Amino acid sequence: MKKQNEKIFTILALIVLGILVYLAESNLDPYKLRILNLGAIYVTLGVSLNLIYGFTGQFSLGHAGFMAIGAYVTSLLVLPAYYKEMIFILEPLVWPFTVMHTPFIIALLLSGLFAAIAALLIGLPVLRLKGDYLGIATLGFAEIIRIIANNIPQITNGALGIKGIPEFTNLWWTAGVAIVTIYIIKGLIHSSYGRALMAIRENEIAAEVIGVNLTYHKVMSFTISAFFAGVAGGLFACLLTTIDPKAFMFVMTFNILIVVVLGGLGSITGTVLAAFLFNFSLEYLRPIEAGFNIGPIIIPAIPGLRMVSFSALLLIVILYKQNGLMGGIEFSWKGLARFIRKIFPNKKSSEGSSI
Amino acid sequence: MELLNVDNITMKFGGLTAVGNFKLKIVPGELIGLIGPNGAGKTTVFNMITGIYTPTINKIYFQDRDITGIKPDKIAKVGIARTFQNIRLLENLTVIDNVMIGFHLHLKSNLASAILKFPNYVREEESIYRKSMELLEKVELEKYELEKAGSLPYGHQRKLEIIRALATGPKLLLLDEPAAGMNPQETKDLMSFIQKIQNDFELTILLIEHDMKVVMGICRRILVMDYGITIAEGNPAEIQNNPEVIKAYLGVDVNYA
Amino acid sequence: MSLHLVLQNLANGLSLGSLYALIAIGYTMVYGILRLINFAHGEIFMLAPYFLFYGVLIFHLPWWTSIIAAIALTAVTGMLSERIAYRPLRDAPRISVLISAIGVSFFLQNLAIVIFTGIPKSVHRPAFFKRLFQFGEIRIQSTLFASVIVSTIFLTLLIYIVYKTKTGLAMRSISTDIETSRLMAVDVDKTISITFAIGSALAAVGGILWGLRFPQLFPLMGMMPGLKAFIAAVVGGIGNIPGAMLGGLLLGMSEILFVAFLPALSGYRDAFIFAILILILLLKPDGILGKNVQEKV
Amino acid sequence: MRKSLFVLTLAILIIAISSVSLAADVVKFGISEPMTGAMAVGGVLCMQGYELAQEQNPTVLGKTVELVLVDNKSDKVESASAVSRLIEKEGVVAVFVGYGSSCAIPGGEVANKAGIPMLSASATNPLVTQGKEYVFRACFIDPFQGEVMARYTFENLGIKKAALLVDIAQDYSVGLANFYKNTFEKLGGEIVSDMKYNTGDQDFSAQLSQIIASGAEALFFPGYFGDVALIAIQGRELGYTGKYLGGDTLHNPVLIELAGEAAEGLIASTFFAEDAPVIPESEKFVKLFKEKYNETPNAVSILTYDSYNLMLDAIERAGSFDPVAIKDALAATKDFPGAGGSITINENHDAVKPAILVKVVNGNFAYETTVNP
Repeated sequence: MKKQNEKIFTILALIVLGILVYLAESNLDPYKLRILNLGAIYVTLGVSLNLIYGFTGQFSLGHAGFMAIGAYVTSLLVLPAYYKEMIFILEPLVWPFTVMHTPFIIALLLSGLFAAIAALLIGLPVLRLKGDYLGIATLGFAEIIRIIANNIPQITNGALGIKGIPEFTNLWWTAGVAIVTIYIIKGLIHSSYGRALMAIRENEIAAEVIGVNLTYHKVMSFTISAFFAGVAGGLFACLLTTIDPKAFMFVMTFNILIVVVLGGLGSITGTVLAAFLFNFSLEYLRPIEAGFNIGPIIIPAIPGLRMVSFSALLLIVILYKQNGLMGGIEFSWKGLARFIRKIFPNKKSSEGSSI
Repeated sequence: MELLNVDNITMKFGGLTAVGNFKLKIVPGELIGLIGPNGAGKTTVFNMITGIYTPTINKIYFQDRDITGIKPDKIAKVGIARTFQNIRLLENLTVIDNVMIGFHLHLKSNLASAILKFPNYVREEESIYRKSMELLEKVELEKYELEKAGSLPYGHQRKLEIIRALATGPKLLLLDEPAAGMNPQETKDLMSFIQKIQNDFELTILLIEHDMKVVMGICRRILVMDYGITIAEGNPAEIQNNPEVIKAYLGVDVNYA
Repeated sequence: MSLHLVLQNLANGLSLGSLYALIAIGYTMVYGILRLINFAHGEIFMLAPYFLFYGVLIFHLPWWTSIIAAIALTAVTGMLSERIAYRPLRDAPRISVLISAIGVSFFLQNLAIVIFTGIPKSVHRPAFFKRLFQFGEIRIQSTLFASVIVSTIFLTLLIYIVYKTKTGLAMRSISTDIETSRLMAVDVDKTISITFAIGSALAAVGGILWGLRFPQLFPLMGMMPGLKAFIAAVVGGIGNIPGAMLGGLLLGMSEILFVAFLPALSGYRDAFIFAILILILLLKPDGILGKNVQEKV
Repeated sequence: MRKSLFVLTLAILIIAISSVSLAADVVKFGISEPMTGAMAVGGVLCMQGYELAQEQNPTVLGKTVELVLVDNKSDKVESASAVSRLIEKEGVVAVFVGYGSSCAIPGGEVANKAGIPMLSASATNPLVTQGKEYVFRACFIDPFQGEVMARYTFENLGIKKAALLVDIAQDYSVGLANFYKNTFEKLGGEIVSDMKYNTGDQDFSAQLSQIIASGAEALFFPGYFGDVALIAIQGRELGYTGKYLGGDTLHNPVLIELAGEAAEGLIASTFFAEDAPVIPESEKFVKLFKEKYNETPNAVSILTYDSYNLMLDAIERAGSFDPVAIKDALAATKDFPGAGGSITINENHDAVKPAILVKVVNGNFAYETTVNP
């Protein structure tokens, strides 16, 4: 398969995706769209976490914190002025937030930017730490961000959270951001800088001795990862239309981590699959706890059963698929072609030459 | 002017002196051997030169520049490359990636142009790829280009690690027991390979080795360490006849006849 | 601030800290040996007082029988969780084990919700544990004495087990190198099982004392104590048993004193704890009592 | 063994997904309540009221009412999804998010956008109905509740120094404490200590020591009853002798069970008290409730009971299941005879109702007084 052909296929796939998004937006009900949107936001979150953890090998548990920053920045920038006056009932919103207002796209970019700045400030000291220590330190920072959000009602409205955020988020946005994220992070990984990141993951000392500046590359990866987490946070806020600090507990980070590991560390394809699978299964397990009949046996509604089954499913998958669904393998047109040839061996010669 | 001037450095871990008053001056073009029993402090010397450890006392100069306490990546940038006793390849990356990563420190394109694949980056990447393939061809590993580095046989891994060090464009190359685990034929090939790259790349080489055949065969000057201090220095013949060396080292566990 | 308020807060801190210490010891044991952040530790901790509660209330067992049964059951649960969710992943990437631990944590938490419902349950404390000791104006709950005594006993016992018994030797060898231990004919699976049993039993004791100190049970009650205990273990030097104890005491004390001295910032209580954690990690990454292990190059 | 486990899980999944019941002549009421999570007990109490009401009045406009419950896990994200699911997937004609403002607010956003009437039984935060055409509530709001409690503290109890212990992670708690503080200070009282905690905290000794040292005669702690029970116990252990005061979430028999003796004398504002002098509907409700559940009724159940009946009444007044008509009928509600007192919906879509104060006496809530708006 030639490079040129791959490009054509990718463009075709994007067009098909565009048509699918169009069909989904015009035909599906808001409930299904919400699940798809969440799935796409999780793609952005998962792929960005995969960059710092899967590709750079730095165990970061701070994603919920960066999301929170992004969510608040976007909310404050797109919230209509009369809403700002109305909802801040504890303490009035402080200047300049009262007057700031930007279009959605600028708000998203600024969300990413602020999250990235936070990551830069946090990353410089803590990225010296390794392994679990780094994990717990970043988790600590995320929690600190959340606790601060609880304690500064003049900016975040405290526990009351921000309501009435315009519902800008739709599939065009979430899928679009997810694709841009994938494009940029893929571009990064398949570059000299990406090799440096993977070198750090493989062997820090070797990487350093070959001339890879550990601090620069780790912080760069962490910052880019946080940027997209921040953007995802902005999308998240404009999907839910209401946010408060509780939405960004460390359980949120765990969910993203589960997506990344389920998909397979270092596999973007896997993350994409797992992101949707995760959100679908959470939703489609709902009937389990609503009570149902198996023939004559009536199972009463048991609250909590959904999460029990979900965690059991998670355990089963992780026990049987230790390297995740994709096991670190990446989708490629070449791989697809090989796969098709394997399924239809008789068409081998003709397919082989045309693709 | 000497290329490297290790000025009487000492390295202490807690109360233990791993290396004491180590002195070494290397002029360009030399190929020097560093030998001594296990635990003599040879690798610690390498670690200090390459910035992994900072000497407790005194300084190291490279081309008259003080490089003491500088981070390893900066030291690689000024032109010192090394290999490791226990090979440190990027095992899950391909062979070609392992070599190409060596060129990263000289990359001119910025992050944005690398991510967005601007023409200047694509050109640079292509040139890095070509140079890496040339290096691989030198050690006849080009056919393993897309294999995972960790899956290569041991001898190939050693060569790959040396190639990777060369990719950083060093003036001084530190080799830490390159012949470890090789059979006699491989060792022989290695010796000629080391001499070849020294000529081809105009390198200065400092070599730690246990295999006396290698050291005596290719080094003009040899340093012997024991218990962290230099106990002898000289040409192969002098070293072989040095009673101190024989007592400390040669008599103990090595028969190189 | 008046002296008696300072003393009262010191007592409060000691009381909370000694409970953290007990949980942290169990945490650090498991971490020390498997290098696994056992996120399910908090849930194991939560189960014990529930078992106790049901033993006393449903099965009408006497207190002491019930306590022993609860500890035993919790230890078995801990061992089972290891057997089912961690052992098959012995050779898998470490992150898979961590996710597995998160899975076990979610599972136990929600199972508890299904079985015990989300409604908090009160703990009917025996008379002794309701008693208060008054020294002047300072009031101390009897659980403080209980937890200080119990944690000291367990600390001694554990140090004995780890440093003086064959099992302890096996544990220490596994913590250094699991592969080599296998080659040296150490029964790795059995030793890890024992470690989990001991760690879970400690969580159980911690959970029961916690339930007596804060007489209320709910399925999410283990989440924050679990996280705090882990922080305590890290602060003290992970894998280090006296370190965990010290870390726990320190953490409890600083939480209380932070609120006591800066009451206006009481909303930042947990943030302060995380800040301490990060600071200690940056200044002394291996914890207060941890050994500084330099990577061999 | 592992394989069979896998198959079993799969089988359960398939059965669960495929068992969807369908019936004609049914109209669905969607309920999203916290059945799990931090507020789980509230969800259970809510369901008691809905189910009792449905049993009593199972039909409207000739159709049978079916209650469809989706758990929102005490979580606002889940709450939005749950309401969305009820509307889009279940096709409900009305939505009930009875418990917890933090769940009612995002649920209300979704319902309002979809144009489906929503009625919240006991979410007291002002933001629940604010600016939402389709969202109503069957209870009073926090500013009123906070004001009532502050007045009661200052005027009836004659207390000039009060302390606050606020759950900083709960909008309900933060909001109510704020309204209490404003009124109390306006009246001339002093808040001598304003301490914070986080939902799920179990140790309050530091905050309480501080409060005791500040010389507060009353402690207002508007949290969820689980946390409050622990605070009450620890406060008494540390030697606090003043009054305990709180909001409607405390009017819950579980609180007394959890706090035991420490709850004695605690005063809470609420919507209904069994022994309060109210209308005949109350008596009927109390009798029915005791028959069905063998428990003393609580304020939350009575409000969900009322909100179900109010919705039925609105549909009947509207004469159709058209959401716009139902919404208009709800907005026009005047003197609806609810079991927990008559309900009039004001222009903000909030119920205008008196507040009732109850006090824990001998392990039971006893009627203390009524405060009219």
